[in-house]
Amino acid sequence: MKEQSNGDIRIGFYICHCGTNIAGVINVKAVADYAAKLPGVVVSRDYKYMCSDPGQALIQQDIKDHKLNRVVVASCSPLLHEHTFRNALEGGGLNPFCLQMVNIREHDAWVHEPGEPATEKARALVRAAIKRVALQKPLEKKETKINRDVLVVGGGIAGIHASLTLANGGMTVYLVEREATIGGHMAKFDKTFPTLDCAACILTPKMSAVGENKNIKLWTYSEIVKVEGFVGNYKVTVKRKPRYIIEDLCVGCMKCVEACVYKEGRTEDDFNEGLSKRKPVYMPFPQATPPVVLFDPEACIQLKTGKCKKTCVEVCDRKAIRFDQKEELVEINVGTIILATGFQTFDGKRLPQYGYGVHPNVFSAMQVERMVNASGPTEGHIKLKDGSQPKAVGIIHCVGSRDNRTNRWCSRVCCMYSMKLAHLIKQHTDAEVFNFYIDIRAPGKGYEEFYERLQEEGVHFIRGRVAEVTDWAARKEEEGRLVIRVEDTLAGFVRRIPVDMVVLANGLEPQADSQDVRRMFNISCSTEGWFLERHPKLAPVNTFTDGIFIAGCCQGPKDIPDTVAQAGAAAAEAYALINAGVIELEPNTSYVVADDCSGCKTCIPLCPYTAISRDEVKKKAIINEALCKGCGVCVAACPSGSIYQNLFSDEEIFSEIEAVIG
Amino acid sequence: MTIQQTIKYDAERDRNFPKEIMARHGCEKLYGCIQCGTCSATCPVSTYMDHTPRQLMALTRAGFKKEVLSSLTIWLCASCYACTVDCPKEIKITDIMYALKRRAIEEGVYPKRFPIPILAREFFKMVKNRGRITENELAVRMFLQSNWFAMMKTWRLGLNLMRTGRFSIKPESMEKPEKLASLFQGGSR
Amino acid sequence: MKFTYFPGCSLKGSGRAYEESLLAVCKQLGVELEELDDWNCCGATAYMAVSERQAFGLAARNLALAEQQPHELIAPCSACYMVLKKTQKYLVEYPQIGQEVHDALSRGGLKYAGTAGVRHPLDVLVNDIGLDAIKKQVKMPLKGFKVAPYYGCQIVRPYADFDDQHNPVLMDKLFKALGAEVVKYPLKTRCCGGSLTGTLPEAGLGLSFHILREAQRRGANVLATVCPLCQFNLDAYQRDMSNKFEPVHMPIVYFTQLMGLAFGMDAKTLGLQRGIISIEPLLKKQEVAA
Amino acid sequence: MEAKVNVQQSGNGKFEPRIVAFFCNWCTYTAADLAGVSRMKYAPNVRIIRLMCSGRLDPQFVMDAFAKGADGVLIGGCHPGDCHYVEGNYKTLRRMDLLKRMLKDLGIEEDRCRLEWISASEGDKVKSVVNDIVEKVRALGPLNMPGKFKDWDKEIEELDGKVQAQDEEQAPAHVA
Repeated sequence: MKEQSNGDIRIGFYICHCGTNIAGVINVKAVADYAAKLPGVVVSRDYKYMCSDPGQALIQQDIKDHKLNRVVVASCSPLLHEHTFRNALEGGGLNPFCLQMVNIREHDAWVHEPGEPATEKARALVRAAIKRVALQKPLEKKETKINRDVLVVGGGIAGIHASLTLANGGMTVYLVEREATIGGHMAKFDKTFPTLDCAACILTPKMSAVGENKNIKLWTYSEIVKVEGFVGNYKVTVKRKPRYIIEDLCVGCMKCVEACVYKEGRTEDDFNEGLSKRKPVYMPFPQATPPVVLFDPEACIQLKTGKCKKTCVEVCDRKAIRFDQKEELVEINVGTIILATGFQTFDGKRLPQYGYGVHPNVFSAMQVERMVNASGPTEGHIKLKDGSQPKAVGIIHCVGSRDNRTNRWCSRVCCMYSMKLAHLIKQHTDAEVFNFYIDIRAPGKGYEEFYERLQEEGVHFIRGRVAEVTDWAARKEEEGRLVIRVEDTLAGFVRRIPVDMVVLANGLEPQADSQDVRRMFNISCSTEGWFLERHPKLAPVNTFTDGIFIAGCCQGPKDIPDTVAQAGAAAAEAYALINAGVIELEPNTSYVVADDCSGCKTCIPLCPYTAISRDEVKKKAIINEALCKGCGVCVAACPSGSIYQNLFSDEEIFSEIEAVIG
Repeated sequence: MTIQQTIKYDAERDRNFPKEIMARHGCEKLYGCIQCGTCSATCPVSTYMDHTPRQLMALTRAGFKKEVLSSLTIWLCASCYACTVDCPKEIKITDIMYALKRRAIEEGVYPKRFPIPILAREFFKMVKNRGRITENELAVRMFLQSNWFAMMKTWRLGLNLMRTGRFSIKPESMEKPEKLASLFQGGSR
Repeated sequence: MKFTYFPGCSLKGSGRAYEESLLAVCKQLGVELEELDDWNCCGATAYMAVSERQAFGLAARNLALAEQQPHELIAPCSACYMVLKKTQKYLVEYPQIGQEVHDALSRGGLKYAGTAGVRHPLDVLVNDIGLDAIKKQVKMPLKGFKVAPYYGCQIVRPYADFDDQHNPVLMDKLFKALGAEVVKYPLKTRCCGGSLTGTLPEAGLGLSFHILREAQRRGANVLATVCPLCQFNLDAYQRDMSNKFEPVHMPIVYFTQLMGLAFGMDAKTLGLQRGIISIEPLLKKQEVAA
Repeated sequence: MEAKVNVQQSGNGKFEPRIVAFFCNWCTYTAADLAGVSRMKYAPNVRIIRLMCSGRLDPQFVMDAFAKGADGVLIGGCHPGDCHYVEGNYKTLRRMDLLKRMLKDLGIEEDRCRLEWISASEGDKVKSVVNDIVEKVRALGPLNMPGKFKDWDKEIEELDGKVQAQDEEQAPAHVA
């Protein structure tokens, strides 16, 4: 209050054109002139790009020449450039928190038509900022130490790559995977587009590298159940589900699996997309990491009834089997978190016109991936349900993509993997292969070339979205086969094409539980369920929560190269924080003015971080600024008005309110 | 054989046509069409059309009014709504077809002696006069104006209907069709 | 249970067998139907091609009349059913046309609120009355009946809400309950050609033909419909189809007629003699079985 | 510069409501940024004030805004369960009930003060909510509390005047 009254407040005001982004809508000159007349303002300038070096230099020069002690910048959102200008102030020898930004781009120029109303709004916002900045006090920077350990959630290629990058850099990484093995979707693929190198050959070395790396604590068959704390110091609770095996003892010799009283598997094998059956004790797939078996409590007689010969136990010379194993909760402390929780594929049953689940020879693309895989259920042979080879195969693109009735987005990988499958099917069976597409999207290195190669191989590309897959025959040659009805939009007529096998290029979707996950980690999520990045271009792997990063398909559909690139970026972001050792925090914490505190204890239960306690001797509340996150809930609640928040004090806000209206 | 040139000049385009159509109820999303052809492929009669429904969307959007309104396609649409429920962009193609039919009638460009618009018109008249439809009478009127020869061929059908008592001798009607008058005021749209 | 009954023009004309059987079956199941007094043509598909506002007006007038009754409205003809439902939806979605129609009606002394529930008998009988109650009535199970359940277009899409748009199943369930065998039939919801069969036989006949031949191929000996126009197209033109394509021969009945048969009602009450393709041979089978 | 109490008018003389918005930094303020990035157009009547959490909102802020001449107040926070500070928005919700009652007693229409949950991804919701409150408040017309205060002050002065007058009448009796 005092500070306001004395006249030594010297404000510099700067309004940014942002090219034409702002100047095209708001009369910046008029606003600058207006600001010049406001109390405390000693310089008022407009400039093309305030965030540019010359723009910042301008401020720093004025600080010297005009002895500025407050600065207001009217440009874009503070969430984007507040940091930039705070640094500029600091560089000019001014306390960085004597800055106030006015968001006249996102909140004005970009949302209003050019003209007086937009300019009038800018004046009001500027007025408020200038009135408020006079009240802002220089503040100390606030820092917190960064715990060097990192949590990576999800063991797909993204999680694997991020973990290895950090571990190789000497960090300790906890890699937590929900399934019994790492590898994710990629482990199921046979080849990868467009190079056609074998997925296993490039993935499994990385998987075992994870298994062997001393710096990586690999917890598979485990889930995160609780996350507390904040950047630098997260406390995470992990649930480790029982696999009824001592991991360290099991060597994956598979004797128990052979010895199981079930001679044949009876449970659908989800790793093979339901194309084969597995036993109650099993290893997801030969190169599983860790190479450890697990028991399925739904299927195992011993676990269900407790009445089994337990032939498995007899043969296990490592004595690794424990039917009494219980799930356990483990607590870990980490400084940063990388979410790589991946995606799920669209369920073809949601489009009944394609007959998935009705016609036995309609397959999902993932099923065909398993089929063409030499270690898959059919040893790499493309087979119809009756065991024979298809003579004609139709691959339907965009199943559950680009469709307002299912998923609006383009899943980005389907065109390419469909072409890959087309190539492999042709190679394995020499069948006639038809691709039914709306648009071919091959925007990657070597992708268009791959498309060209497929065309040369004689794969048919028919531009049209398939209307139905049916088993009724209009003509002799259609009898006993599946008929695809589609408009050949380039030829300009409707066609009926009989095939033996239909492959649905199912799109990518957010994981079913993505909403719960993002709640647990306190990050944002698009309405569809993709995790939201801090900035679509400039902060693609950051989230709005410091210290939590995202990588891979949990952020949106993408192919393996992009996923790996993002994983590397996320690792680098985490590494940068760790390497700095400390992170600067907003100094917007709250404090109690002891003289005014009545000791009523209203505030204490309100604080979600238990930062407020009561000095029983002085009978006053005290706030531990190290714990305070600066939400200001206590400030608003304090009956005696004795709690203040830095950068958001009542008088600062009141002055803003008055000026913004006046 | 004679060859003929096909090329469209921009002058043949009616720029307002697409806007006009989209202003009609249910036709708003026309511009959202991605030309995927789902409509043509689900359509049971597209195989008889001169332009497939997809092509008609493209022509309408581009403003080729003459081609669109004189197309048989709009009259062949049997209103089975297969396209409308399957369009990935939720375009109500059936409604667009209706809008185009109405436009064609307004402009008087629909194919002459072509039974379907005649049926529509006769249906319209009969409802106006009696409030209800008498099917066999409607059919007769339609044939008389389109292709009376075709009717000769349907004598057997007529007989069958009489034999099975499905042929209405006395016309079906409301007691007081004039009650509908208020609905017909203010011209047709 | 009581409903207001909207017959529509066809059920008074070529489709009167539908009315006869519907009334008989409902009576048996204790469902009271009271014909909507002074109803008018729903506008069907043809009227919409001439005047939108008047088409909606015609449909809305029936709805307005129905609102005066305390019961839901039952509309057996697919076209009527769809048009009435669509009208309710559009008059809300498009306030402008809603207002125009409202004004037109009030000029005629009617009020429209859009509150009348519009139902299809298939929905009512299977979902409200229920298969158990129906089973109780079955005296002569439909032994030897191999039924192709044909739903056609407008009762499943786009505004119907009581069955799946691509693979409806209510009739399948119903006929199993009546003791008939239901053939797996992929053309359930494919258009029969509608008015095209009359106006453009070259197009319409083809559509109807495929529907019949596929039913025949799949071993059906009778095809059941829910719509008078479907019934007419599939029944009345079999001779022309046989001449034009391949021989097809199959009795086409309304689902209500099959219910009646299973309830042991006699063919005449159900209007079965009105089928151009006779169902007699099949009835014999049933008697033998019973 | 003193707060103007005159009603703000647009070019065409139509009443232009002045609405103060308090948006939480993490969800609603970000959503407003998103609306900008997506170039969604909405009414220019709303002036956004950034708070770290909607839980920081002291009911006084709202009262003050009305007192200073705002015609409406919009408060934006994260959806329940999504609060960046765990549960700040629940606190806001609780305060809101109280606030609403106070406003009612002051004769301020309910539509003038509104709490909305808008997540960071809901730029379109910012647009619709802003446009909606602007229209509702426009319909209600100017609130002009400052004007009302002036009138109340006048009444009170007159009252004081009367009281003094009475005192003076009685005063002489005691003299001498």
